[in-house]
Amino acid sequence: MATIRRDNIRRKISKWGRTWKIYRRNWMGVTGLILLSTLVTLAILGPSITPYESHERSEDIFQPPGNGHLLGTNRFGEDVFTILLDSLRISLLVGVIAGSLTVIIGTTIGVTSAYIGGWGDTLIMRITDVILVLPALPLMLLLASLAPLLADVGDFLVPRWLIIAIVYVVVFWPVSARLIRGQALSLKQRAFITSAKSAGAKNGYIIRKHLLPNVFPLMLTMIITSMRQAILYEAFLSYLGLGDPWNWSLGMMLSVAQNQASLATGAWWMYFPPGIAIALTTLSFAFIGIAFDEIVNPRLRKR
Amino acid sequence: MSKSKVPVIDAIHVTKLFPVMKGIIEGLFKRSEQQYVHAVDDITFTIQEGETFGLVGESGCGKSTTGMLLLQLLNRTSGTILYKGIDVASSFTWPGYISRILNAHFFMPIGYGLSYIFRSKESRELFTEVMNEAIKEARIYKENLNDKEVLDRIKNLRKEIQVIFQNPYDSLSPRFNVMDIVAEPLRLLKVYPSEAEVEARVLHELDSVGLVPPEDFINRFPHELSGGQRQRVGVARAFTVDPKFIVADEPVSMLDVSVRVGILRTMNQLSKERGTAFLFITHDLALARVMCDQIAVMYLGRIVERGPTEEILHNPLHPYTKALIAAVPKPDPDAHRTEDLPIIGEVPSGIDIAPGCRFNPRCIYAIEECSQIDPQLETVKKGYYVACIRYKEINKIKN
Amino acid sequence: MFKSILCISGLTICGVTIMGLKSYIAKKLLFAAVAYFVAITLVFFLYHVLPGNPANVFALDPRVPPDVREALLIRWGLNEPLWKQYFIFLGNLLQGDLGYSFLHKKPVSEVIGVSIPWTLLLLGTSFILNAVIGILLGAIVAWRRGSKLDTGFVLTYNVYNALPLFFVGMLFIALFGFTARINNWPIWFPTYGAQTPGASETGFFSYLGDVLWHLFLPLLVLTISGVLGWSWFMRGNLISVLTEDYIKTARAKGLNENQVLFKHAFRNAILPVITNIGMSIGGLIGGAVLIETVFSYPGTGRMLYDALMRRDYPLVQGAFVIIAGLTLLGLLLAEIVYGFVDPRIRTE
Amino acid sequence: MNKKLLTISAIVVGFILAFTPSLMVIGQDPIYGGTLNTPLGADAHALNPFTWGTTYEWYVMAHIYDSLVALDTERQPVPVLCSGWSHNETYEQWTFTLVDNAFWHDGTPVTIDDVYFTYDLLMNDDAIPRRSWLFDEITSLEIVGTDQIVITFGWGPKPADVLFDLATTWIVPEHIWDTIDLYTFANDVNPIGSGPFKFVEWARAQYFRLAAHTEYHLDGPYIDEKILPIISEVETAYYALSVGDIEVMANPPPELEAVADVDPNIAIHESLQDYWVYLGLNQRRYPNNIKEFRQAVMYGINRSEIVDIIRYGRGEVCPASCSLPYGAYYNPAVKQYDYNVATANSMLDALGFLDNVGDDGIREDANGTDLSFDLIVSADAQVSVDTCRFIQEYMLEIGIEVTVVPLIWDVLWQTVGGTGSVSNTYDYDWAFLGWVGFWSDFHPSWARWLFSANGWWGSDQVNIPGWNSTARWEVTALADEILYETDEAVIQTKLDALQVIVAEDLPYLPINILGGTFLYRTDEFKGWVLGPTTDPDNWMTWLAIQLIVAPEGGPGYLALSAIFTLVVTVGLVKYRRKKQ
Repeated sequence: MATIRRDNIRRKISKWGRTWKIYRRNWMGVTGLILLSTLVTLAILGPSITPYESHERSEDIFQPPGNGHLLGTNRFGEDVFTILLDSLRISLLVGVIAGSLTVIIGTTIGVTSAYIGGWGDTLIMRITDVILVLPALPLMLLLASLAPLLADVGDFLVPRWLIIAIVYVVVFWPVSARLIRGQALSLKQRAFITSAKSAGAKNGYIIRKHLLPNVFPLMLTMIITSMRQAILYEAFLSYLGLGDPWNWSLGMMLSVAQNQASLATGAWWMYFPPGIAIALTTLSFAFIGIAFDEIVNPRLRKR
Repeated sequence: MSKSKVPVIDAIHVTKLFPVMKGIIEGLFKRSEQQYVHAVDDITFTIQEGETFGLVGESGCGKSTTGMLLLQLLNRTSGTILYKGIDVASSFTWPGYISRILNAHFFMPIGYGLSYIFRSKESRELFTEVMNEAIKEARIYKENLNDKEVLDRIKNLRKEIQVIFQNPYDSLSPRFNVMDIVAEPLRLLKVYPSEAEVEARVLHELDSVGLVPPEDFINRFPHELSGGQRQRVGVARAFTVDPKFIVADEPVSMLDVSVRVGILRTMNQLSKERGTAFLFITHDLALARVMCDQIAVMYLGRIVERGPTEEILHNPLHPYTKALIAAVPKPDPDAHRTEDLPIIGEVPSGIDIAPGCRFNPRCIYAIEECSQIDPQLETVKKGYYVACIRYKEINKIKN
Repeated sequence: MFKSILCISGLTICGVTIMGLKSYIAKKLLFAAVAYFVAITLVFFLYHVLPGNPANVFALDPRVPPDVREALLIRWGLNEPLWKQYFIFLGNLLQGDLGYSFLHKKPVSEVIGVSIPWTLLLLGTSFILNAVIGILLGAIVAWRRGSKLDTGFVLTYNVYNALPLFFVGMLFIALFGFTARINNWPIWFPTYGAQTPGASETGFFSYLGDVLWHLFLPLLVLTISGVLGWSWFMRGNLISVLTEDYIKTARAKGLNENQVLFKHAFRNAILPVITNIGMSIGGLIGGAVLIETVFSYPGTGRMLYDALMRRDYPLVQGAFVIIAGLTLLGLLLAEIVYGFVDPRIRTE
Repeated sequence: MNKKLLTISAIVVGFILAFTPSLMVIGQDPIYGGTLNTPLGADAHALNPFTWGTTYEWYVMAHIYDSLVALDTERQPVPVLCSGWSHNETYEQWTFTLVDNAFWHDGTPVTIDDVYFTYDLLMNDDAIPRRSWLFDEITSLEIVGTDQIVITFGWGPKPADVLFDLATTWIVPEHIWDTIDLYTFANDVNPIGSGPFKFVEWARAQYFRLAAHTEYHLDGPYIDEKILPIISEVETAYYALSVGDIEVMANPPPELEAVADVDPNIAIHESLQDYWVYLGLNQRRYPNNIKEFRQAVMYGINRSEIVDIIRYGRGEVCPASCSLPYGAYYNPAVKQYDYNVATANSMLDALGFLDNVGDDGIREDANGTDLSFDLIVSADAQVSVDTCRFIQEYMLEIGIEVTVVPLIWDVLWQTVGGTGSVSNTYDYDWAFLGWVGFWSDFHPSWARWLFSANGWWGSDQVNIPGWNSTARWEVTALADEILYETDEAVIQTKLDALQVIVAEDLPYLPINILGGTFLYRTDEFKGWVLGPTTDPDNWMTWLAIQLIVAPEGGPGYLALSAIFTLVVTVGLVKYRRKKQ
């Protein structure tokens, strides 16, 4: 039977290969992927590609780009490019943590809800309804304004950016829970689930083997959307003064640039790098999302 | 078709009611009794070993529900389903046991205590009696719960009853390849200890349903197969665990006519080889004629006529069966339909069922009595039953 | 017509009932009421249970000496047990009393009453423009699928939405408020406030013009993103509707493209857009908080933000109660409209 | 207890100075008329003189209300609503004479009854948040004749204390305030005062409009109207300034100064504030209670770099004696702690704090514990967080590990013991706090407020917990003596001595004195002309504003939109024709 095994693997690879083939045809998807991988690489390599430390001050204060500083310096003489890489890392972290956590929690709740049905389902769906109808940003403001109080729990200091990520999860999990529940419900009606049941499958098996693999593409698209949104919301909260005062993030950079009236002073290198970085990050996520959408939803494909 | 007289399935007075869901507002403001959908209402039939039993009727008459009930995928409301003479439908479960224990040792004593305060001595004695009964019931229940044989029977039930679905596009998981799909019951039920045996069995099964060479198919995904091939995979999957009984829920109705025959032939052949009994659910009388030894005609959750296929199709006694047969288009262009369909209107709702005979609002033979008397299945001759008070008059049968 | 019918299909059985319009609306009202109740309970307990609760914060106010604190706590009822405060809060709410703002020395409803017309003006105008332009634009780009227009639209949508709203706002201020004026461009717009001081005394039309002139930039920023969002959604819907079989049927019947688009596709594609109204209102209000702050616009969103920053909890509560109410109201109206338009939604 | 209020008010007032335009122009005659626009950073909430909360409210109300006296350029008291005052030899009895030509904005004359009413209210109601400690000490209040009020104290407070506090106490009209509940009175519809400006309109969250009070008893303001638009974004405010929508802008971000410098129409005015920020070491904890350790830390902080970089050169390094160097009582001969890593390191070495364990660069104390401290700071102010970041770096250089913990103000204030009644008070190592001042530049009583164990800020209760060396009691004795001393020379001697002790013992580690900046348009706004009670660094200066009348003409949007419509229509018509 060894032949079958090998064959199996080959087929599996070719399935991914086919997906990649469809993906590759979409110029947006390719652009997005290239952009994102560049940004992620930059964020990860961060300190090693700039000659400066993130809080290293120099004599050149408030210098425009050039003269050894790729994106100039701020009023402390810190290298803006170095700060940008730091910020990129935190922003991507917020995006990745908040985005994936939202969808993972949403999926768990959505699938559970669809599966248990009955009163439990009704209750969970009512809860999501309530959170969904509340305006997101004001709710986030409300929760984030409590962040400094939450951050100082005992001796352990939770980083504020993590709290922002958590606030995002709290506010946005119902979105994915709803979508996933809808998908899971329609899957539950499908005959192959009944078929598995009649073959003696337990609930855990059905969820693991049948429901989750089938909601996975939807999850993936949602994670991408969610990450993109989380990065933007982090910027919103930072702009409104509820960001992490201690760690640079893209939103914080913008907020600081703005408090220092960088546009009016002509210090564009304080203002545009974080702005463009946010734009590129979210844009790459959006592009990847569109490409994925076309794979998951073949009707959207161009014919 | 073997004619041994061992019943595989005995369905006795099986009923399934679905409560009609009400909106919150209706529930709050409109006082009304809980309504039910009579999906399956008091049906009785027997399927012998190796026999193909057809369930015929319009869509919505409760055929598929019956199938689900036999598969234990739905719990019946009342009645008994015996599998080889053992009632596995009322499977003893821990929740059932716990609720009984609670009843006997918690709620009953509370009631007893209350009766002590408010009621007479007589009622107390009565209560003691009832309570003792409940405790006894719980004890019996517990014994059964530990009965190895019953437990094993329930465990093995899955191995012995399988299903083939109507829609081959829906019944195969899109993320499994053929190997995984067909092997799933084997793996779940742990039929074979080793994976190699599982794979060998799958290959064998694919071969026997006509997917040759099987090695070409095992790594394909459902969307890479044609409709007929998919349904063959479905058949293979149902037969892998050597079931004694298969529910085939309209297995070919979604397929092209050209591939139907092949699949039906395969099914027939396999069931003959292995002595598998079938519950063949269909709306197509022609199919039923080809496949079934016995058929039962269902209307709104009731069996209205049951008997050997040929007899029923040649000489239907019930007006509904007559209507069904009359509705079948004849392939002969000269055979003009001389009369209109002997039926009035559409299938009504299963909630508000007309009193008396269920069919009477649509029956052209209906008389006053029909809306008063609910007809039971009467024996016409051995193995032939019909539920109509006027069948003799209509069919001019003399005693 | 809406008699209960039963549908038993395939393997699964589901009781499908189509409710009467009245009970549909009643149901939606009930849900909105419950959601609202939960929302206000949430905001109440959020601030009363967590360490930042008003009694605490009030007690910590460095400007209040301890002996005075006691007296003031009693004055605002903050010394009562929590459940009692909650019921007082609920009772007052039922009477339309949102509480009393420590900071403004006024009933919260009065404070919000001043800011809410501006927010309604901004949100309302933006909402109408979003809906009308968004749906039309979405239809056009979906119709011209794959054309340069479509690609341009997809790009614009993604690029605009990739930028944080406040960043766009700041750029607009720099461009249309500052650069335009410095360079004597024919048209420039004010970048703060909602009216020129004293403009209300200059006559109705002149005042109206002034207000609209001040409204323009915040409205523009908010509306571009709204329009793009709506048309994005509409485009997606229309594209999937256009691939449905009945569109092919309609074409096969020989209907011309306009008839296909407007009689068949458009009407079906617009239905989900209507249900999306509720969500879009929530987003719009979120955008308004940002925009009102960027443009120093005197709306409720900015007031909520101010109150949060100054920890005026009754006002935060009040503003949130109002904002959540607005969102819910929008959602409710959308659902009722949807119930009218499409009876299928009324299935249970 | 209520003395806290005064000190806090003083702090707030000090803070307000940052928002106050103070410019001077020389050799120009005032031109009357015109409108002045100057932005507020945020909206006010209520215009209640007894319960106000933010500087914005204070700023608006200061236009509307007057007090009996004010402080002039030299920070000497001058009469405003009174024509003069006198006191007996023991300072226990004070007599103020009201002017006879002052009117409330509604036309009624200001009477001595109004003054009595206001002071009586403040005397009897302890719960008024905006209330000076002085009113606790008044034993009786008495009207003499038609225009005199006699205030009697239980003891004799110094003139500076009395007059400073009366200068911050606004007089309110009895006929408005006698019937209302002053806690819930927002007073925002039509506040009636006797100040130089009348309230005209308050469009919530948009602007204030104030008009000159034509009946003003002193020389009225030169301008007709003052508009305070509320602009929350600094950038927007700067744009407004550069296009001439507003004429003055207070405390722009430092980067803007360079830009403004280039603009020929915008000038910069800078001033020093009379308060400083400091680093507080909780002396209840080891090793913060060691004098040499504090000195070493002080040597290790590059304070001039903090001023140069974080404060962008505004303000200056605060002397270790915590006395303002431009004040009358400054002793220049005290020890200064110029940045010196070598000294700091050698001092720490001498204390036995060496990096014995591991090679992490962090010193250990006698118990072998790392010298590692949490530095709490208000997260609300980015500047403070930045400063702490710098301190963290400096400390690392001398082998001390500092972790910065940004907290919201409420929690910070609670932790450093500001509220005095919370259980976890003093649970901190180091704290970075802002704005402490107390008129150390012009009155000797500052020393008592800051350092005496009996003073409030300096008491163990609030700010220097655990300061328990002999130095403390010497300082307390000196400060308390100064309070009752009349001889200026003796006061100076004692203050000099006090400053030496403080500089040596370092109860606080003062970092820097803050500076204020104003940008103003030179083409429309020419600065201040000093009125009888004004001075450039005094918040009373808007009395006398000379303004070149702003160019006439509204926004002109109607004409513009007409042109726009015309262009578009013509374009469309042409386009259509072309198409056809």
